[in-house]
Amino acid sequence: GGNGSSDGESGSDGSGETTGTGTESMADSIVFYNAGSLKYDPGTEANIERFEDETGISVEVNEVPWNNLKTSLTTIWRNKDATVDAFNGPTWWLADFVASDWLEPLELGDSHMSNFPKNLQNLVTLDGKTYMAPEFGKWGTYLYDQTHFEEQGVSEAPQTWDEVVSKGQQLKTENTSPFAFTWSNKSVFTFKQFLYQAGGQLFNDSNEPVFVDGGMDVMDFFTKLRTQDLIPDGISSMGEGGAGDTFIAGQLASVESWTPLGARALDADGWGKDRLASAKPPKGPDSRATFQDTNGISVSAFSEKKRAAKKFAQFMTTTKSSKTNMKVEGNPAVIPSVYDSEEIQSQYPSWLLEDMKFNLEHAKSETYLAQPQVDDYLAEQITPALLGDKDPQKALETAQSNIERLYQDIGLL
Amino acid sequence: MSTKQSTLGQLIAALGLDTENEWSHVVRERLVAYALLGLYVFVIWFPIYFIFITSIKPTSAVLDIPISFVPTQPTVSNYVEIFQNRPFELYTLNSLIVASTTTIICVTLGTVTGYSFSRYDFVGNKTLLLSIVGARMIPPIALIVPFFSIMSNPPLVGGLTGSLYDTRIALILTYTFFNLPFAVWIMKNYFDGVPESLDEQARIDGCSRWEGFVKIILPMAKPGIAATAILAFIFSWNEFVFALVLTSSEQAQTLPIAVSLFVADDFVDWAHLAAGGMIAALPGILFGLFFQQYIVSGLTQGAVKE
Amino acid sequence: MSTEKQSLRRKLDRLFVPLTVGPTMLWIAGIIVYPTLKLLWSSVFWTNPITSQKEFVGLRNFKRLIFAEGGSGTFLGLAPDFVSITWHTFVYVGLSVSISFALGLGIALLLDKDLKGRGWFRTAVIVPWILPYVMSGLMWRWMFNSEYGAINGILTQSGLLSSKIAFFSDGTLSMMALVIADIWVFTPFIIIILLAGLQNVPEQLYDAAEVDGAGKISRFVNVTYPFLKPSILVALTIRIIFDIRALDLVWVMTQGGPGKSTEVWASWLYRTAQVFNRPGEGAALGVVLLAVTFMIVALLYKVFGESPY
Amino acid sequence: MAHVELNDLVKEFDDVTAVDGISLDIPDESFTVFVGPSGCGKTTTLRLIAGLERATDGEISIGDEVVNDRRAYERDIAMVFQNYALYPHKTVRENMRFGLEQHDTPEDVITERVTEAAELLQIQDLLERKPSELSGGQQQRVALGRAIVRDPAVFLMDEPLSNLDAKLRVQMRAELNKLHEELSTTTVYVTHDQVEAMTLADQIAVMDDGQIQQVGAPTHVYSNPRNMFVAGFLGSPSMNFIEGTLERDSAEKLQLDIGTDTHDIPDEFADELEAYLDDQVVLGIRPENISLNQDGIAANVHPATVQVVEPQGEKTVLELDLDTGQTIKAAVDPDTTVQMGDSVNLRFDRDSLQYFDPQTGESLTYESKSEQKLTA
Amino acid sequence: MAHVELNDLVKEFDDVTAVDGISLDIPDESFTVFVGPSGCGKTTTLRLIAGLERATDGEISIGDEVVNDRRAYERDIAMVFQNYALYPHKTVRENMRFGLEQHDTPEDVITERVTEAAELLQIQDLLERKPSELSGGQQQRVALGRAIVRDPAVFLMDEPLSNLDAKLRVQMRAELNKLHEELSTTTVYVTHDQVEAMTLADQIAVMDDGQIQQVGAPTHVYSNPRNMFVAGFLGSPSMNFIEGTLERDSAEKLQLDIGTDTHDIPDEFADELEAYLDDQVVLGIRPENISLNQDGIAANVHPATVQVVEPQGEKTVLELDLDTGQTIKAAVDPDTTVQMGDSVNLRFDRDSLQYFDPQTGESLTYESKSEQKLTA
Ligand SMILES: Nc1ncnc2c1ncn2[C@@H]1O[C@H](COP(=O)(O)OP(=O)(O)OP(=O)(O)O)[C@@H](O)[C@H]1O
Ligand SMILES: Nc1ncnc2c1ncn2[C@@H]1O[C@H](COP(=O)(O)OP(=O)(O)OP(=O)(O)O)[C@@H](O)[C@H]1O
Ligand SMILES: [Mg+2]
Ligand SMILES: [Mg+2]
Repeated sequence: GGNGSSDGESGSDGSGETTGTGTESMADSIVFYNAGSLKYDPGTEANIERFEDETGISVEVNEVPWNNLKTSLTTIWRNKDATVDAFNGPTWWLADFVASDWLEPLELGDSHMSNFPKNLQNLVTLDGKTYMAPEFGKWGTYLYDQTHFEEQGVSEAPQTWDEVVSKGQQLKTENTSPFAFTWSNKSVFTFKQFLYQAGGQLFNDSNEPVFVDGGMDVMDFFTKLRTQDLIPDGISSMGEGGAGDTFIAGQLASVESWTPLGARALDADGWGKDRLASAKPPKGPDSRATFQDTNGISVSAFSEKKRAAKKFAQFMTTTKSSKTNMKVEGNPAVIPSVYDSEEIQSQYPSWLLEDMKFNLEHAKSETYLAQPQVDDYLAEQITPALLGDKDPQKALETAQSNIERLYQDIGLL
Repeated sequence: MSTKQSTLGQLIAALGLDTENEWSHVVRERLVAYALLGLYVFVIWFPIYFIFITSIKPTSAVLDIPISFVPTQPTVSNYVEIFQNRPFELYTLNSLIVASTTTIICVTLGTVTGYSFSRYDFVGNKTLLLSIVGARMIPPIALIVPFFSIMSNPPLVGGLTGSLYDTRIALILTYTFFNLPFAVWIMKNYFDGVPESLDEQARIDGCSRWEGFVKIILPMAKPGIAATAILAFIFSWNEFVFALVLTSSEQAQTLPIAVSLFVADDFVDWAHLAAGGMIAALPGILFGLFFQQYIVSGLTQGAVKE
Repeated sequence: MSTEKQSLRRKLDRLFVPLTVGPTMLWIAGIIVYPTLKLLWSSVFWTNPITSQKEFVGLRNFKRLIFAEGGSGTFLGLAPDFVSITWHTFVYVGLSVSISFALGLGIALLLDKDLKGRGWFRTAVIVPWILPYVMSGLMWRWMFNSEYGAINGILTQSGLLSSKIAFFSDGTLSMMALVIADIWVFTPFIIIILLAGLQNVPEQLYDAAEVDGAGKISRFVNVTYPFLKPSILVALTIRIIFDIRALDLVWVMTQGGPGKSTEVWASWLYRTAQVFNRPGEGAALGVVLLAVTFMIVALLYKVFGESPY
Repeated sequence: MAHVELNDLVKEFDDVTAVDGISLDIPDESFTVFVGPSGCGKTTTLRLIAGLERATDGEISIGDEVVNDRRAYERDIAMVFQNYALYPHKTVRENMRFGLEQHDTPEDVITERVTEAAELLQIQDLLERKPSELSGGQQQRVALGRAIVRDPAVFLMDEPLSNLDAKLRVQMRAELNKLHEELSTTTVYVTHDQVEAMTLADQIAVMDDGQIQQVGAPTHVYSNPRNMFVAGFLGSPSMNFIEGTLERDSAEKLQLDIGTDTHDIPDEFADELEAYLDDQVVLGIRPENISLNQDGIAANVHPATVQVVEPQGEKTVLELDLDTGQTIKAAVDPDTTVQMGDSVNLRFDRDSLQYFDPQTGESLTYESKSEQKLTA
Repeated sequence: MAHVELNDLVKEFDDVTAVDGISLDIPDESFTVFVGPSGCGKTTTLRLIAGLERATDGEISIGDEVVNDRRAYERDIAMVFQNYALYPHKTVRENMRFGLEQHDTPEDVITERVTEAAELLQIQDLLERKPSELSGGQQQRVALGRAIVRDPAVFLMDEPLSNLDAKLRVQMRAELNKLHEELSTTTVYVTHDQVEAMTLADQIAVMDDGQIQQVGAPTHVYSNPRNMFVAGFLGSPSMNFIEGTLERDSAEKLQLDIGTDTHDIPDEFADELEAYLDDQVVLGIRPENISLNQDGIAANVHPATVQVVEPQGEKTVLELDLDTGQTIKAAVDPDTTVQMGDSVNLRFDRDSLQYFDPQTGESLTYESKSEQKLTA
């Protein structure tokens, strides 16, 4: 839909505007907090331009470094401040924000929401209300260096965890490690992805942490990788940039990275369509699920321009916007139909699109309360465990009991 | 050959290294000093150099191994790309205004107050001084929320409407709060070293406290003032967390924010980051070079050395 | 001069102390009274991060942070986090302050010499401090990069090392990287403060000491040091206060990682108060930090506090 | 122009009483010199007058106004500090100009006065230098110059010539004298140089231990000291004191028994000394009032042996052992031919004798001598 | 113990030549005194010997070793600075101990020497004070004490007594003399006090403008100056110079035509002066060598009018106008009765006459007088 004039009477936002109700007149500008620089978000940038053109509402973009966006928002909202109208952030922030009453339900309507796959719809819906419009996807894609594979006589990407181990032996050379993970410096993300593949989850429906059993499968897998030297040294510190850099430097045979690494690799010296290849994530004991790290747009409960902000959230997540975003930036669309469109098909190799779409539909995630601290409790135990410095079972149990206590503390259990 | 020697000779003379006119131990000490300083400067400038050559490497060459420490195909493309998208002049201007205003306020108040603390034994002198120093021991991060709330609510005074959020004034106020106590304290300690007999002479010459302070003591306190000014300036210049929380647009954001924007979430584009970093560093470096004579003379002049 | 003017001058003179001290005290009162109270006040409340409800809890926040909840088998019953983070802070602050102080003192003494071109040296030496900390942190992250960093480059390409070091995957090495970056950034501060202080040393006393038979070291101890003491006090105090609560470098370079091996008080406080959204415990940490800083400063005062006269 | 009055002035530092109840009238246009041993409180007194120290007790008035609570800059004084206190960052010229600028003196007057003073002090060539580039005496002259360019109510000068050579000092002394004659500014001056004190002063105040021992015209104080302290302090080498018992000789005249020798008391003092008959009395005689009687033994001479011959240029000082065992000094003509070991006879100038009570140190002849002078 | 040799020593500051080619032998165990006008380079010379300044040119040896490149602390000297340079943060005691500690003196020796010196300098009660709590003279004594506790190869003292009162100064002078007799440490001493110079010195070096004008035993230099500068510099009031034309009188004897009056040249100088017949010659006569001839006009007297009578205690200085118009000074007995305006006849002591070439300032009678002394 390109016709933005349907409710476009651009009423000036009067000074006596009151908050809270949906009957206010439409503001002619909003403040949007973007995680990081738009320079690195050309897709979002393009969509914002379209929004301004089509609605006449100007968007003041405030670029906040990713690491600090949550702090900024928390500070602002703890003061019940109207500084920010809308922001863009990951789904896993939602639970805390909603619990604190800092977000406004979006009321996007079923027709809009039904564009997204079911798992994603669930993720952004709490207590039956939608709090975030999914904008673009982030999840792991299994990328590999085809040339290296061929040189080592491996013709096909590993399909299962076991194959990762067995083929890993073949792929290993003096300068090259067989396997690395994108989420590696966020060991929690890595852990979650493999936990889902192993069929586990962090919390059950009554907020009880229940990851020890599934977690042990993950730990076993990792211990194998580590003891057999199939992952590089210092894995715990290799951020996405690091893993990506190493991959492009030819020192990794395969990597699970979020998709832009593909685009980067295609541009890099000595790389090309022949060398780069992708595959679906290796199947764990349960599934090939990858970790869902989707970004979306939410509206502040303290905004004084909620109508315009909600309109913005909706506009930025339409099929068209999603397509634009993917076209301009290579961000994976969160709407399956986009992958089938001709423009996209002509731009990206079909094997890549196929894997992306697969991931979109099979990705898993959870939203849970006190996320940063839960993740912290997890990280502090599993990082040494992953590095082999701590007994995995004990680490997981400690983490679980710490989290249990945290939840009791804040009254969830 | 002969000209070479004579230029070398000139250099040696200019550096005060000729044994003809100088004590041999002085020359020896100078040589050692030059060597040590040279080494130190080399070492501390190496990272800056490395960032610089990273910034003029083509994006792809950044990840070449072995690492080249001399750029083979220098390019300005990283800079061009960055500059096209960034209002660096605004960030720089904001930084300059915020840092210099803070500096002026802190140095002015810090100097006069420090002087009084040093010279006059008024009631509560010690207690007040201690509380000033103590005040600055509170870790600012613990105060982000209260500060935000002060700045985002309309000010109590002045009948102004509208909040100070996202204005340079908010930053200036915050930074003076942080810097002033130190300014007072540094200056107090500095004035302690300026002989009181000069105050007395000024008084005999017909100066009131104010005049004696301004005309005699201030010129002698230049090194201390310079040090304080640099401290206040650089602190404000570099402050990040409060700038982040208290500003949201180019009308008040400062260079540290600009730099941090180069850090994308999920991967670091080192070439562009390096270029951005260099640009962010440039005002500082230029500032340093431009003011070097003032910094240096400020730090040495007026010296009370007899 | 008219008598009117004279009496004004007189009045102004009598008001010298109030006029010079008053405004500053008022100005500063804003950060003594209000924030201190705010900090103390907040530290005895507990805010549910989910419901944002406040609850008065007395000293519970302190107890939780400092003493292990179970208290089983930990050192003195202290919380393991408290012990390890305190140790990290101690290592981080202790190493970087002492090394940068020694370095800064040395350089300041060199720069105080009558050298041609010392102006340029001074500027060159100050520059690291002028760069935004964020930029410096990133720069050092790049320097220590496990693949493309200059340090690994130099070490491997010169043949000193056969394989590269992943600095940020090892707690000790990460701490070392932080300390190096911190020294790099803050040594200029020491240099500047000490350089200014050195200007107050009367030249003639060096003469007297030399005649008394004092060599270099003795001249430093007996002439330079007494006059430098106030500046040393300033330099060390400010440096320690800044470092104990310095967040920028740690946050940019390691975020306290890997694991929590470089977590220091500052990042702990930030994490607790801002990331975990637990202002009460953050404030309690702030109070602890305040107390510790105060103790350190009191100690410094004791050691260096006397002025030369 | 102003007269200065000190009333029971006291200044205590922690546990030292530097000035211990001084009362003194310093008349308008007078030139008052303070002398006294090192540490007796001269500088402190000057600083009290200047307003640089707060009096612990007592009152200071300048020109009829009590100024205890006036600030130094309101007292309109110029001062030369004992340790110069030059502004290290200003040139000599700027040092000298500064006080004038402070008093809104017109530019041309400033230039003129500075030039004049510089010439007078022979520092014209040094005007652009910084104090650190000057010799000790040059610095002292700048300090002096800084004061004399001013036109204050009172000059305070603390040993302003102590670092100058004799010749320059004589010149400067003359210049200060001239200056004082021209301007008649009330001046309070501290010096340890007796010649300076004698030649410059209208009145001289001898201090000891925070107190004033005697005030008066210089020659009067010199020739008629009130007590042994003053007598001994003024004059170099200082007055000889010879203790003895007062008795009557065969002719019933008073004489002092000084061991193996006796000394006849001049008749004019007989009345005052009468009361001390059979008591201890101290005879005081200045070295320059002792001469060598080379004509053989006569009346009223004292035999002695030369111990040390110290030629000092314009005079020669002899250290002599009286036959009674006491050691005294005599200042004699430089072309004297006496040598160590010579036996000589000493003649005491009978007009210059002084007698003191050894217990109190008070002069026994002060009153009568003062009268004598008056009638003479 | 060491002798010190200065060879063509030059010291230039930017555009000032403070020391301009000094050669001097300072024998072991000698007491050498530098005198000279303010700014003539005395302090600089001392600092060169101490090693605090680097010689621009020339050589310094201490005890046969060239020390130009030796640092001050390697030279084993003790120095009293003109401006004291006390350590403000150390107490008096610590100030005095410091130099000894630097030389690894045993604790008991340190204690003993400091106690002794403090007593000698009368600062026992001040040992625990900081310099800022001392009077000027007290500070100076501490500075002196800091040096004398040491046992160095050479003592350098820069006006160490300038801020002391006459009495204390005489005592200190005596103490220094005794000290030097006991220890025989080579001492170089700067003073502007002539009495100090005359009484302390084995040899005296008169400096002017960075150069040494004359070196010799004090009495010799005083009574037999090499040139007009030295003659005029030593002595206070300084030597009178009377210029005239040398001619023959009726008896064919040499006489000086000084305007309306004449002066007969003593016979012993006839030979030297012969060459200056009909030329200008300057007659030098010290004030103390002029006496009042009160017995009426006789030969070789000069009529004059008293202009100023300046009593200075131990002597009285007269300023007189000769009938020829020249002004001269005479130092006479303090009990003189002459008054301003009196006409008097002056008698010049014929043994003390000096004659100078007015162009070069050189003494014309230096050689013959030196011989005379030798033979006498
Ligand atoms: N650091 C300096 N820079 C330039 N000129 C100097 C410096 N030190 C001394 N002088 C000059 O050198 C000359 C000699 O100085 P010096 O201190 O030796 O004199 P002095 O004989 O000790 O004089 P006084 O008796 O006044 O102390 C003086 O004219 C002085 O101004
Ligand atoms: N700030 C001070 N604190 C303590 N005692 C002091 C202080 N200033 C001076 N005194 C003491 O007071 C006494 C008088 O000092 P003052 O300076 O007036 O002496 P002075 O007569 O000027 O001596 P001099 O001739 O040595 O300069 C001395 O004993 C001195 O030690
Ligand atoms: Mg004094
Ligand atoms: Mg001198």
